[in-house]
Amino acid sequence: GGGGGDTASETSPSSAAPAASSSAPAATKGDGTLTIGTLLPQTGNLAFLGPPEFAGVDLAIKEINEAGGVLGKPVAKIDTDSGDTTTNIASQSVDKLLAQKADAIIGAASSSVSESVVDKITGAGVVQFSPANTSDKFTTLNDQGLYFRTAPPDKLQGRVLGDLIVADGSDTVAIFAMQDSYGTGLADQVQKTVTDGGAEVVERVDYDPKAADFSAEVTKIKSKSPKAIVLIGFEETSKVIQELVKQGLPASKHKWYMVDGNTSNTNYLKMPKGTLKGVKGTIPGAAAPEEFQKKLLEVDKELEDFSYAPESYDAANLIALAAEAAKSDAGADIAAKLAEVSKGGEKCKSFKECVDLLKAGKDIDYDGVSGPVEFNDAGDPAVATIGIYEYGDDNKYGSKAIEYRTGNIAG
Amino acid sequence: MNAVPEPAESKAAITDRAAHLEGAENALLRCDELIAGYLPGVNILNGADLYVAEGELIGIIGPNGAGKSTLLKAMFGLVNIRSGTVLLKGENITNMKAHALVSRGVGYVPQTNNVFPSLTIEENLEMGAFQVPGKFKERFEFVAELFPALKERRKQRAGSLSGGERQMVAMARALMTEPSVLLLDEPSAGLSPKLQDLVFIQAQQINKAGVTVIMVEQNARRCLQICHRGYVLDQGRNAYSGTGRELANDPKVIELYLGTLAKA
Amino acid sequence: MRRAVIAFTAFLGGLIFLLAGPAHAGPADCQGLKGTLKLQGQPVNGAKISVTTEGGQPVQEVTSNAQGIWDVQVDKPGKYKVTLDPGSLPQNSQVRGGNNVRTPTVYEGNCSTVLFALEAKGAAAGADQEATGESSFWAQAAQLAFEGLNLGLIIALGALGLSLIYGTTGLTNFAHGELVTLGAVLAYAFNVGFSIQLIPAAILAVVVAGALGYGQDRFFWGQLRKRGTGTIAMMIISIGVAILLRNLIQFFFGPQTETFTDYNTQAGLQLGPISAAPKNLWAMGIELAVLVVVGLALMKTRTGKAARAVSDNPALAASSGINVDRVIRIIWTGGGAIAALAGVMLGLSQSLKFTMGQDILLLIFAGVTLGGLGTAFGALVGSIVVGVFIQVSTLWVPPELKSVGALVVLIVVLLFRPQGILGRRERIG
Amino acid sequence: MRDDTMDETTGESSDESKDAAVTATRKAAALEAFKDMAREPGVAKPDPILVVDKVVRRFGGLTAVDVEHVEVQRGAITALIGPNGAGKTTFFNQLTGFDTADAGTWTFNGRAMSGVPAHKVARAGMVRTFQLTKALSRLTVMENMRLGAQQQKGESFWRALVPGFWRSQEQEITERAEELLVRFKLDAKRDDFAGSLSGGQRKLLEMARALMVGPELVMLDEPMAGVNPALTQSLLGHVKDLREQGMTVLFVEHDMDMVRDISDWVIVMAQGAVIAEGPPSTIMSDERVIDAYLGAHHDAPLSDTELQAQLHDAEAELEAEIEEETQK
Amino acid sequence: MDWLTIFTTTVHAAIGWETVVYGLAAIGVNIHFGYTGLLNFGQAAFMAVAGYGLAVTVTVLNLPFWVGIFVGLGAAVLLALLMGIPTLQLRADYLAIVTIAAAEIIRLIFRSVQFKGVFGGSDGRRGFNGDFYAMNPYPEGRYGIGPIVFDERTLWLLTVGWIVVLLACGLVYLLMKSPWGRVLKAIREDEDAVRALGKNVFAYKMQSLVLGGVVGCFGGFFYGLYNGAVQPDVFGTEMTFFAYTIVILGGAARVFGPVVGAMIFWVLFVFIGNLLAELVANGYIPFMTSIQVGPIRYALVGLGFILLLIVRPQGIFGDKREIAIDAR
Ligand SMILES: Nc1ncnc2c1ncn2[C@@H]1O[C@H](COP(=O)(O)OP(=O)(O)OP(=O)(O)O)[C@@H](O)[C@H]1O
Ligand SMILES: Nc1ncnc2c1ncn2[C@@H]1O[C@H](COP(=O)(O)OP(=O)(O)OP(=O)(O)O)[C@@H](O)[C@H]1O
Ligand SMILES: CC(C)C[C@H](N)C(=O)O
Ligand SMILES: [Mg+2]
Ligand SMILES: [Mg+2]
Repeated sequence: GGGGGDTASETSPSSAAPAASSSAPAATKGDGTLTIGTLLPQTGNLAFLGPPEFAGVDLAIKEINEAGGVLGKPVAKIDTDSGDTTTNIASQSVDKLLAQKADAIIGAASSSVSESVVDKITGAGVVQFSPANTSDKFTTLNDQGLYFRTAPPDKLQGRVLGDLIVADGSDTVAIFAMQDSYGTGLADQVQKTVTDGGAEVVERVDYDPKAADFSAEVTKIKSKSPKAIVLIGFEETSKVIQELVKQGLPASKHKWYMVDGNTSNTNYLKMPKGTLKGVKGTIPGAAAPEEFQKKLLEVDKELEDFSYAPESYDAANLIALAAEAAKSDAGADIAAKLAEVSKGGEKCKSFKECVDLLKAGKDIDYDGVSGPVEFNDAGDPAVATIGIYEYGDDNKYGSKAIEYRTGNIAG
Repeated sequence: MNAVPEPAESKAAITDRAAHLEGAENALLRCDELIAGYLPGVNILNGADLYVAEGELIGIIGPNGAGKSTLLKAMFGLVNIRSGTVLLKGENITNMKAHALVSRGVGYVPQTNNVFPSLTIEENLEMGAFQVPGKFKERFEFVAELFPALKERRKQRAGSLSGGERQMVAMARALMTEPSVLLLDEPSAGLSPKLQDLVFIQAQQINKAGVTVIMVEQNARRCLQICHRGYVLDQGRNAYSGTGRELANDPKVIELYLGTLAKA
Repeated sequence: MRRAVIAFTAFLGGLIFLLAGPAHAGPADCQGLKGTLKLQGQPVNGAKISVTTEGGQPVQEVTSNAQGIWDVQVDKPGKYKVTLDPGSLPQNSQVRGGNNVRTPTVYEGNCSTVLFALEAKGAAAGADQEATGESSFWAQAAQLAFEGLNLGLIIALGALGLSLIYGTTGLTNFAHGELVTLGAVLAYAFNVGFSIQLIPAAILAVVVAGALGYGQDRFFWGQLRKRGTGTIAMMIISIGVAILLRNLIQFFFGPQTETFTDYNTQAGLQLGPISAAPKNLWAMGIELAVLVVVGLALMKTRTGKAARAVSDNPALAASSGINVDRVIRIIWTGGGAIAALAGVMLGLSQSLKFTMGQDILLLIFAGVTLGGLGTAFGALVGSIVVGVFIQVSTLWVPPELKSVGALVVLIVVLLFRPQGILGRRERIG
Repeated sequence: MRDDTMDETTGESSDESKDAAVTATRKAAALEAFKDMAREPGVAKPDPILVVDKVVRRFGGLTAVDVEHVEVQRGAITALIGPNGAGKTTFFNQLTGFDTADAGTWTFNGRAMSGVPAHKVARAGMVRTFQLTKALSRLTVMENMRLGAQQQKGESFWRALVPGFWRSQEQEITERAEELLVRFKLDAKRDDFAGSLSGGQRKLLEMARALMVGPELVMLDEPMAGVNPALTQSLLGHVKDLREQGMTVLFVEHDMDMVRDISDWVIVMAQGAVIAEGPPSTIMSDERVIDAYLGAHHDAPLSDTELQAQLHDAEAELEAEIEEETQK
Repeated sequence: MDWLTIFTTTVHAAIGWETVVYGLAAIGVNIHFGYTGLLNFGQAAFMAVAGYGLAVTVTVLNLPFWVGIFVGLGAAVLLALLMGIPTLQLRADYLAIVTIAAAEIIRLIFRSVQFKGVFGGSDGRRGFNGDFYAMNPYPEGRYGIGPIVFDERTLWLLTVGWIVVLLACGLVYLLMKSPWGRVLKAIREDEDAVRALGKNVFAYKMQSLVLGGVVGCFGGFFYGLYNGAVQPDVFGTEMTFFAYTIVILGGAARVFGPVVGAMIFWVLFVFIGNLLAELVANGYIPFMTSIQVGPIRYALVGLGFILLLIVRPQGIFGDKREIAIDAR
């Protein structure tokens, strides 16, 4: 538990117990089969980003098993739905995964959802590995060393986005942020960078993603007539856009910026041509090799968005490698090795390549599709890349970013 | 359940079902051995018989809870009949829906909940004439004459009326259609003596005009005075039947049902 | 207008800069601060900029080049202080907002951009802004009132259907929200799946939804009524129906947000202080027409009165010769159709999602209750009050709490008029 | 019969002769009190339990109640009669706190009662029944009855938790209720839900339940409408018993036989106002009362001959009508 | 097909924390709605204020666990008073909408940015259950029979949870058998009649609201303790709806109705979900993807409830006769 001073310290001994003891009792010891559970959005307002994430994990596991599995056995996978914050599907899914003795859980995508289950998962001595959580909160979270992520904290994305806005010359900015730990956290970062850079945030609206409509929110922004409008949210952004256009704040007159949660190739297709023309969006992740996207399409041929597919793929690979390195499929053992396999050693780029090195007794440094993935002490990537994408006339962004910015999370 | 009171010296007592049904062949409306009830497994009517010839005025009396209202409701399709038959002009109308009976010329005034509270008096009466909207104006004038209070208050919602005023509305509503058979469940209850008179006279008048009337009353003596024949219902079956006068003077009936308070 | 032009040129400028940028903007070759100075779209040459560390130690002084660009490389990441010398600016120009000092942070291997927005002196920005601020309050209020009306009318359609069904059958139908969704999704299916233009698609959807409403009563609710299921049990069953329908819709429609292909993201017209998309105006017209027509039909027509009679006392209605089942079926058909229309309108003015009906159900209930249970015009009035309140209250409360305002009003109104705005008191005794 | 009020009066009521004697005294006392009283609306009573002043209740344009002054004598049976819509029920509603009067004051036992909430009115000893009955449908008849009893220990939250506190009292209450149920011919329905009673049975339950309260003044709104005559008769005996036990009864009724039989005093209302007062015999021959309320047969039910005559008239009328129609 | 998992998760659900949480919520609803007839659709709010009361006290104010419990209880009582004073005068259907509205207001305030510092916005609060598990007497390990095992934490929560559930049932049993409970049931049927019998209806309704709220608030505690977190959106109207469904499933106004209802509810829920997931995962339902399992599961659960209620409209323990009586 994060929380305040002394309670947190009182919490840790008791709740840390299962984690610490996980190498002792039978159940958490590991049963020889690495079981990976996924807790990713099949429903809810992030569901449109579920497919690439599932595809990433599926592809990785397919490759791992083709390469002979982990500890000599094929990796087992259990898919569950994370829903969104408005349901407690995630909690039930976790119960189910724990009951089925998952050793590591990949997910959730939404930071808020992850936050709601992290105590439960880590309390049970299981690794939680999110491919998409970008909220800064997880950096400081008390997770007994069991929480990891391949997605970079929003410190970086916020910095890049803020700088982009300032560089584009907008001195008045409105921020429209979904009200949850991701949305408000990212908005805070953007606001800070933008203000430091010399522009003014003239209006900031933290909205309820479940709101029936956003006319009042947009009216608020309209009265300030900002040069740039930052849209931070998930799927509901398309509703916001409609309202912006309706109330006379189109992208052609005000610069719109989007983020990883709503930069999508599927959500805005029906809008009139050119509605999103010139809109820029940021998505964490380095340029993925084209061949990787091809492989993903083999797994799921309907993929349109690829956000967080590389991160998911890397997450599964890293877990498998850590299990190999630890020679155990128990959660705590995997967690103990994760940082090690991510950095400092012989570089390798795929599970097969890495596992061969491991088997040869070498220390490895897995460099993933999403970037170099080097875990710091908090289980966050230390360095990461943010891609800046731009929408074209067809309301889609190209698969290539117009720019990638790499930076240290710590600054 | 207690047994039906011993029919001993009463000559009105029904000892022989066949005898009672004498003359029932040409009845306009006829119920045979009705068994009906509300709750599963509990029968309220236990084989009630009744017949009415065309143009007759029939009175039904009996203690509280005897099943009088249930009998009317069963005939009118508002309570499920579990066995037995109801015939109207030879047609089997057992368990037929109420609205279908209305179109066959049957009218009914319930004992309780007999107005539409959120409708105005006028609308209540309009509902009474639902199947014959063309006649509304004419019939409205007619009932307005009977109960002048209603015309004054035509725009008042029935839900805010006094008990007696409701009763008037209920009665008037049933008179909107000019039915050929009229079932009245305690039409005089709650009315002032003056209006009670009116109700009884009206029942007779309507009957004289050719309408067959079946009337349940606790104002039993008055009822027996005007009716051609009467039934005494007890515990869901007919205990006595006979002409109004016979019943009114039958010592057993007096003792058990009529009492001596209102001396004839 | 001028502002917009400026913004636009700035935007173009930015674009050129960016397009030129990427080729060399590799992360490694930049660690420092940079910026571009522009006045009304024109680059400002020769402006002096000095960079110091946070502690005040001078790092470098530069002047902007012909493109207005300046650039300072630093050795160490960290916070810096950037000062623009106002004296070096072209005459008659100044830094907007007056502050000519910035304190950006430089991160390892990255360049941070610093912005000094310039404006012509004597633009009398202050006074100007205040004036617009004032008028913008009323402009905002007007816009919000319009939005409120727009929302309120949709709620009213939903409320009308709900209140009709509640009125005649006593059923508090928690699945009504799903009937709304269903209408929208059906129209979507016709519109997108069969590529039918939205207007005929909507008409088809309303007709189909009406038929489904009929079927629902015929094969489901009617049967339950026949078996004597109590109203409370039916209410709970309706919760089950809501869950069933909602998830079936999700199964077929998917969990995402969608929009119709026609009239999508329509640009607004400026009507005085209000900007409204033409589709909103049409929708509101249709909604109002339907509401008034149905309301009058209930008051004036025989079937309408029969519906009220059935709601009061079904047994007595039957005794009066009303075919109760038929009336209820008509109401279900109409209620389903009206709910579907509400869904189409909601989808048109916002967007479609499988939870869209569920999300406004509470508002629908609030509208019905506020107006007075079971009265058609009450539903209309109540819903509009709810809609307008939700939107207009955002002038004072944060938009995320906008429903709170409306719900508080609901509670307060019911405290003083426990029977709702148009409802009537019951008689005791 | 064991009632709260009983202990004060007769103690054991098994002694019949004593009972009869007491009956005589009470009735005589009541009659004595009324003997020389003026027959005018609002007349002062020697020992009023209820005194009402200037009570007005309007519904929109309609003045439903406008009572200048009225008093109800303690220990007597007073009937309140009047045409339908005269305002009798509305008047009851005002007095018992179920509706708020637009104006007026009234005292019960000398205690001001205007504005007092309904339950406090009942606790003060003034209990009413409803014309349109209010059976507690999904409670059994017995539970309905038990609910009427006052000062139940087990009705407070904390004591309810310990059955020991209220067991014995419950026992007593049940006994009392059983006796009343026998009287009201509802004993066979003891364990049935009140919602399954017939119209008349509900009336009976309504009254019996009110008596469980053991009130000082019981206000019955048409208690016998819909109750079968034989039972009515036996219940009248019971009501008279109540008077003997010191209870005051105020009742609304349209059944003149009953009014004549049991009431000591009659108050007549019309169009919201009290228009006449007096003993039953005088009242029933009062012109105004006959006009407004009783109609043709005020004294006795129609005899057969009268009936025939009436019928004849009606027939003639009808024939004339038919003729008229055919002529048209 | 992993039948074992399906079986064990289902059994877990039957006695698991969800059953405890929803069972308690439903016992509260049963007191409100089943016994008193109060259509309180804001039960989730009671759970929310309790959960947040505990969470905020512990995490924000840094006070001990027990203080948190008392703050939570106090908050529930306070909420009942606040919600009750204006709403208990309203007719049942109006009460329903007002309580839904009140619950939504509370949820929206909990999730608002304005009060993020206190309530944590839409992410809620975490990390307050340490003291609870510190009291755990069970040594570390796994407990259970065969495949049905719990770790010591869950076992501890369930032990306390079920004790509270049983205590609540005992309380309800004692109260509803007593005259106090009789008054509640009478209020459910007709308030005016109860008022006429001298009971302070408002006071009883308030007691019922407080009691049901307090029982329900324990559901909020256990939710927070098990999940280690409280979030505003969990306490939405859906939670209240589920509680009502549970009450009806088990049989309204029955002591064990809510508990058995909760078991059925969760068994159905978990069983359908897991069975379906397994079927899809093993390719038995080729036209469905695992992504579609979620909605179909809910749809089937909805269907299950509908069927159960059609087959047994009175619920498991309900009395068919009671249902047949038209309460309208
Ligand atoms: N809530 C109300 N709104 C409007 N009018 C009302 C209301 N309550 C009563 N009235 C009117 O006030 C008058 C008096 O009604 P009240 O019920 O007191 O009559 P009553 O003397 O009891 O008649 P009855 O003998 O028929 O029961 C009636 O005309 C009635 O229509
Ligand atoms: N809705 C109902 N549900 C269950 N039982 C009922 C219902 N209505 C009446 N009963 C039962 O049926 C029996 C007969 O009732 P009914 O109303 O027919 O009596 P009644 O002869 O009309 O009496 P009354 O003169 O009092 O009106 C009663 O004992 C009553 O308990
Ligand atoms: C999938 C992502 C859009 C999730 C988001 N970055 C979050 O942390 O909530
Ligand atoms: Mg009857
Ligand atoms: Mg009256």
